Amino acid sequence: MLLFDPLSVFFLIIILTISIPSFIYSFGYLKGHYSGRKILLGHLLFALFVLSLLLVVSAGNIFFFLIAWELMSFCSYFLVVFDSENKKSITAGTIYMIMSQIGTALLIVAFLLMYKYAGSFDFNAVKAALSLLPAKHQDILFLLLFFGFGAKAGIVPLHIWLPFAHPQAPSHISALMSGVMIKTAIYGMIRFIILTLGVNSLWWGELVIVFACLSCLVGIIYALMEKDLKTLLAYSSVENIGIILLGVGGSMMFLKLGYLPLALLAMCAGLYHLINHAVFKGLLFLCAGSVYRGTGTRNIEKLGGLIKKMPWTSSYFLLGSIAISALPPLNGFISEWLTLMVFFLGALTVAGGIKLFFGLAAAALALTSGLAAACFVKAFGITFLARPRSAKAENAKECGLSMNIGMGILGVLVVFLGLGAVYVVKLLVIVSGSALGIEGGQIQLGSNMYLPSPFLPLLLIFFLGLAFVLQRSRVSTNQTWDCGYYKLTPRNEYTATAFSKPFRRAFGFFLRPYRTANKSKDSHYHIKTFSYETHTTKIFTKYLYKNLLGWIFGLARNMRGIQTGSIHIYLGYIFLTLLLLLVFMGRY
Amino acid sequence: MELTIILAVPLILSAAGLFVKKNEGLANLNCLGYLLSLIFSISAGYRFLSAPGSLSVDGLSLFFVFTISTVAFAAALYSGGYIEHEISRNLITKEKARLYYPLFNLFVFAMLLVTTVNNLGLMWVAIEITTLVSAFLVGFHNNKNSVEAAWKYIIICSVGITLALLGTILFSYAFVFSTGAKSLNWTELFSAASRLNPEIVKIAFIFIIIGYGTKAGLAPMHTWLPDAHSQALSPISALLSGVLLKTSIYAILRYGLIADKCLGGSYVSHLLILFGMLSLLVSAGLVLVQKDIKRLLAYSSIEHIGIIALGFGIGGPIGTYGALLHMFNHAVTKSLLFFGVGNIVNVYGSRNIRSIRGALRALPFSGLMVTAGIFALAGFPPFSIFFSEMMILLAAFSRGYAVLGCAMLFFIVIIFGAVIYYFSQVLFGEKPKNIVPYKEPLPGRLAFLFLLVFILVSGWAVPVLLDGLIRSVLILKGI
Amino acid sequence: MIEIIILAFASPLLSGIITKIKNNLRFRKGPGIFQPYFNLIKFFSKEEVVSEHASWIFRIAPPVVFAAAFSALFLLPFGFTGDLIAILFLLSLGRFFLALGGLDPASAFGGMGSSREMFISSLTEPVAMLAVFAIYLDASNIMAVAALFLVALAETSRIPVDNQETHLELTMVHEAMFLEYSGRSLSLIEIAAYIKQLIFFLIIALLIFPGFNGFLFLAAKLLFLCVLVAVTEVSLAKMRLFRVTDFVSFAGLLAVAGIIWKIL
Amino acid sequence: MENFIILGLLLSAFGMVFSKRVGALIWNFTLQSFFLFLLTFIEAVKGGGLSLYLVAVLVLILKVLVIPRIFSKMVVEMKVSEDLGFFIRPELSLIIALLLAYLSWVFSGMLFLGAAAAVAFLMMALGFFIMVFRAKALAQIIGLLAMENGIFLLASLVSGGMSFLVEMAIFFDVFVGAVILGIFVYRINRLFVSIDVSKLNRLRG
Repeated sequence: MLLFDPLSVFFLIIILTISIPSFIYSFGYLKGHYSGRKILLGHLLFALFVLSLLLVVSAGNIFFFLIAWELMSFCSYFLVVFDSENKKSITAGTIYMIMSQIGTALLIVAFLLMYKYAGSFDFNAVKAALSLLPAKHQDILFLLLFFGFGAKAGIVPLHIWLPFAHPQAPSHISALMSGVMIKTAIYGMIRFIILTLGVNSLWWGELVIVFACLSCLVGIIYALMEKDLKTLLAYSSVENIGIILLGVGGSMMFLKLGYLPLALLAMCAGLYHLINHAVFKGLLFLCAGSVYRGTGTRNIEKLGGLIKKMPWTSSYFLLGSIAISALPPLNGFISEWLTLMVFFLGALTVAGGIKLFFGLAAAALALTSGLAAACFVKAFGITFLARPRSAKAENAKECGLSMNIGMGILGVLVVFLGLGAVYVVKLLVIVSGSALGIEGGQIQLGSNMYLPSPFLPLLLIFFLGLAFVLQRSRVSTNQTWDCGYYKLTPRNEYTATAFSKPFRRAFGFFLRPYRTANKSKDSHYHIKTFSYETHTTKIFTKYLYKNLLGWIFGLARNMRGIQTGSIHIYLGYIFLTLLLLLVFMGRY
Repeated sequence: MELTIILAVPLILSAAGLFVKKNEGLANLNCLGYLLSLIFSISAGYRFLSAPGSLSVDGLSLFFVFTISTVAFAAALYSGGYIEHEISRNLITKEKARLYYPLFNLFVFAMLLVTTVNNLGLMWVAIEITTLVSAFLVGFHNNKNSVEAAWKYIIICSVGITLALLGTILFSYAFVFSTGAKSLNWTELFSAASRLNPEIVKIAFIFIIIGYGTKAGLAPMHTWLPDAHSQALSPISALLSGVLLKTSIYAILRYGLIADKCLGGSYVSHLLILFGMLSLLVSAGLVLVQKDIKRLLAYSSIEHIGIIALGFGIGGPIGTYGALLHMFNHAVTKSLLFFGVGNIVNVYGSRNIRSIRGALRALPFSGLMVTAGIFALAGFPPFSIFFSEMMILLAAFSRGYAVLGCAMLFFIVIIFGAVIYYFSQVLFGEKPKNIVPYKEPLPGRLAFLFLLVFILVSGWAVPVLLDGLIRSVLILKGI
Repeated sequence: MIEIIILAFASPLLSGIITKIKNNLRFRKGPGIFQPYFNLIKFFSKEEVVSEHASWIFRIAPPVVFAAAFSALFLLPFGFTGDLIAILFLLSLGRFFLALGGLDPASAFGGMGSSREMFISSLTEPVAMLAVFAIYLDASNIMAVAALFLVALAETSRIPVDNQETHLELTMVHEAMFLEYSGRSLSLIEIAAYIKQLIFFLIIALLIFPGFNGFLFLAAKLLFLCVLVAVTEVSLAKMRLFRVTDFVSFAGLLAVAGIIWKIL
Repeated sequence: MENFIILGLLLSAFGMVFSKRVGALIWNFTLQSFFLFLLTFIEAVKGGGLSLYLVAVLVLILKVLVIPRIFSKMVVEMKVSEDLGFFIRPELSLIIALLLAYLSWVFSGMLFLGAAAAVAFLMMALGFFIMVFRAKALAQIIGLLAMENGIFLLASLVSGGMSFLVEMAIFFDVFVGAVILGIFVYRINRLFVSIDVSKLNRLRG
């Protein structure tokens, strides 16, 4: 029934690592904002959710996996609509549920096909049966599995539920959903595509990488435009899933090409980023939650100056931001560095056009990390620095002890995963070996070669110390320079929208920004208020989903014509059916 | 013995309606009576399993008897509170409410009769009685909408059933044609099935599937169903959706067994698949654009009848097992939903989805039950429908109907989306100020819990009785 | 190691030389080549003024920028491509903090500088990565080196991307970020900028004529680069911010062409 | 003799299609039922036993006497207009009826049956036809009863009638059905001030 190989155990550990701090955090987060019964319900759902997550990654056969998978969607749906009075939550829940079911439907098709070929739901039996399949069938299975899991992972263009659902859930749940739940889809891809199906064609890996790059870029560009702190983090999850998939896709390619050490390294990179993202995104969501609790808003245009009011939260957020922007010496840097190295080393071993493919993938990753840095400069800078932009931010309060403990644990992990990379990689080699179905011990990685220089943190600390010594001097406090303008107010500050303006212009072909101006007039000559807004177009929603939905609803509305209300026509249907059947019966 | 009691109970109860003056008394009597009949249907089932020959009926009949008894018992529990509520809202008068119970009992009696008689002619008669009795229950409120629904119901179903009568006669003609003897007994027809003239049987089965299919709600003969289900009193909607449709499926199955044995091959299954797919298509389209919450559930019944037809059409041990199990699962789940929605509609005084908000606040218990029911209906584990749907899908894929399975999944996902979209708005959100929270009476709550137990259990572990009966049906089908 | 320390001390000189050459090309006299040193000494002796709205981020930003730049410098000369990637990330660490420092004092200019700087750098990063990739495949890839040179222009705030000489707030990019800094903090930031410039020049210098990497050769190559930069600066005009994308795309195309050239 | 009766059945079925007024429809139906009674009676005389006599009497009482009487009374009581409400013109009705006659003929051939069965099928088809193409509620009831007449004829043709019990039960059902439908016609008339069922179109979609 259950399965505990290194891959499962790895995911079990990640789930527990994130869920325990989240659980501690939830006490402070929920208290005082919900009734006692609702809090109890929240804890119960949380426990069920974690249980279902644990079951997903340790399910021992395909059917059991499917049940656990559905249970996971089921529990998380109720957590998304936890603020059940809120209309946004309901919409978010619906979108989430539908997208998740579309994915699951694809998975069910894949699983049933597997059953058809193998006559069993057992992983090993299925594996044996699938290896005999013709390539075309394997390709279909791969596509079904990839997009089926992709809907849950939130790869572009199946990501649309993520920015709705993650922000609407309570923050400790967002941490769990973004940090862990979407990773179970990665687990599924590894378990089903790599381990059970076996990588059959090179284009599978290429497809994964293409979608990964797309997710990276689209995710981070949307995140840059966002001013809701939690939505921003949700989009950033789309980006990070892309980075993880770069590793996984690379691993698939190398596996097919037969470069096992590289496949192992790529998987290591992917899994390393997976655990990193779980930790720092968990941390960031918890911080966002405590900002929300402290101020009552998630709109960063209304925040600012929180660093003075919420010193702990802001420190943790800074830590998370540095990590997620892949800056040394924290953990995000290590995994992105590893991923880049995989592409570099891969390019040396392969021949021809794939070199360019890897090069472009590396460039996409570099662009992503550059944009991520910009995004988190914005997120941190606008939220925590400068002066408060509203009364809410003015009256912010630091969060309580339990929330601080929750964030603290994850903060420590961020640092540890960054500095203790050598040990982590050793463990990951075992896990990756298990993920690729090869013995990790057989393949030796020259471990030092495959990590950034270990002196780097030392160098940084040394020069940091030196700089602090040099910096010591007399300091006096004065006004900010104001070009001679007599008094600066918070309205003079740079805003999030302003910050992202160059990006909006540069990626205008994709974001399609537009502006709306609303006047409200007292009389013909006198304008009372004038509002001017900048928006971006969500092209996947607008051109893909809206059209699809419109098409389906149009069809359904036409079908209403069947039910005309006229009994004569109803009787006519029966008559006609009868006639047609009698006429066409001859074919049998 | 047990069967006699089971059949006698509703008859006695409806006669009791003439003597007992108080509605409460009638309601309580009904509960007791159907508890008795449920117990006897269980004991009959067990007796059949231990000694198949000891009863005059076979496993298929007992399966349906059990299903009907289960839902009827729940409906009886629920009816008391519901009728009281209707009276308190001045929708019906006390005197009229007294009419409800005899009609209810006659309705159940007719359905039980359908599944226990061996004579196909009598079966036809019993099905016609269900129509006639339930037409009054559909038109109970006697307003424009309900009378319209009742008229359509009775006319369309009568036409359907007339065609079924023609089918019945053609079957008997086929029997006469090939054996020279005259009979309408199912057992005799079944044992002579392989000798029947295939040409006649083919035509006869078309009449049967269209005729009884009309009553079963298979598209495109389903047209009466959304009207009748949405206008009927909620416990009756539960009975209509939960079991009445299935009794017609039962009839189709009976003929299907003969036709299958006679024709072999895939004639019967292809017809079933055709109508199953059409039903799915129609319900998927119309569920998306519903405004009336009970109508939405009615269309969902068409969907599930379609799935059941597909299950039987796909066939094989897993498909048939899944279809039968689905029949039971859908019966309990849909009944629970109609009960819950009935309470919601009564409290809000409207069936319009847009005007119902925050039902979880207004009716904490019913709301919770509806929430569970919706996910059960949509085919989520750990609820039972998930398992039966998976069985049918599994059969579809492993028997070479992969495309069919994909199409079925597609429609299921669309309907799921629509159901979640509409019901999340109904259940969540803020409760309107003028709505007074409603506390369900104890028997009403028991009805929910009773059904919920089945919904939760019969997926993970099919109850021994059901399992045994379904297996006996498989043996009957020779698979 | 010692070479690097010497070069670190000499790094302001590069800027001084470039300025001198530029002025000479414009037939002006201009300040001496040691002027950057004088500036640094002056900043060091001054009192530091901090905005009343600033937080501790404002104070720790300069040391982090300084430390990041020096750590990056000490990863040179690269024996291993991984270090080159690490250098790019280290420089980005410095930039991250500098951008935060720009946002901290609640002034519009700082934010503007931060935004623009992050914009330009996020575009140059993939180009740099492509160039490094091409060089990794083959060290003597002239197109990739050219791409890297263009990246270096952008990264060191040179014309046509940015203009070090201007002090008009609306056109500044790099300097707008640390408009609020003064005294020793400012000098740390300036030093970091010199080091960053040195790093880019060194990488390019190591790549052209790779065989000749003795100290004197290196110095000569650096001088050559100074001349090149000066000539570029004098002969071009600063671009609008939104034209920078074209500039960077051109560099990116060069790098891709470099890769394709090597594959063929 | 039988052939003449069957011809009568055929003609009365066509007569129903051509009926423009409710009264004519009821009359034609009565005629049809009467022919059916005659047929059954002849069968009984030829040696069908007591039960067949009983069936014949039942046909006479229910279908020839009681039901048409009830309907005629209803028409008078409800003061509805006599017009049946045509959806398609009589000429087109004729063409369709002829087409259906041909189809019935073919169909009965498919079932190895003769002309009499074809008439039975035609009676059903025309009953159905009336239900589909006539607007009045009463026309639908009569159409339904005409279909059942057809089935009755078919049953007596192909299998010498069904078992007595079943036959009785079916009769009972038909009678109850007609009465219940009659009740609903009253209700419709009260609520909609008309018995035109094409006005029953509030429930749709």
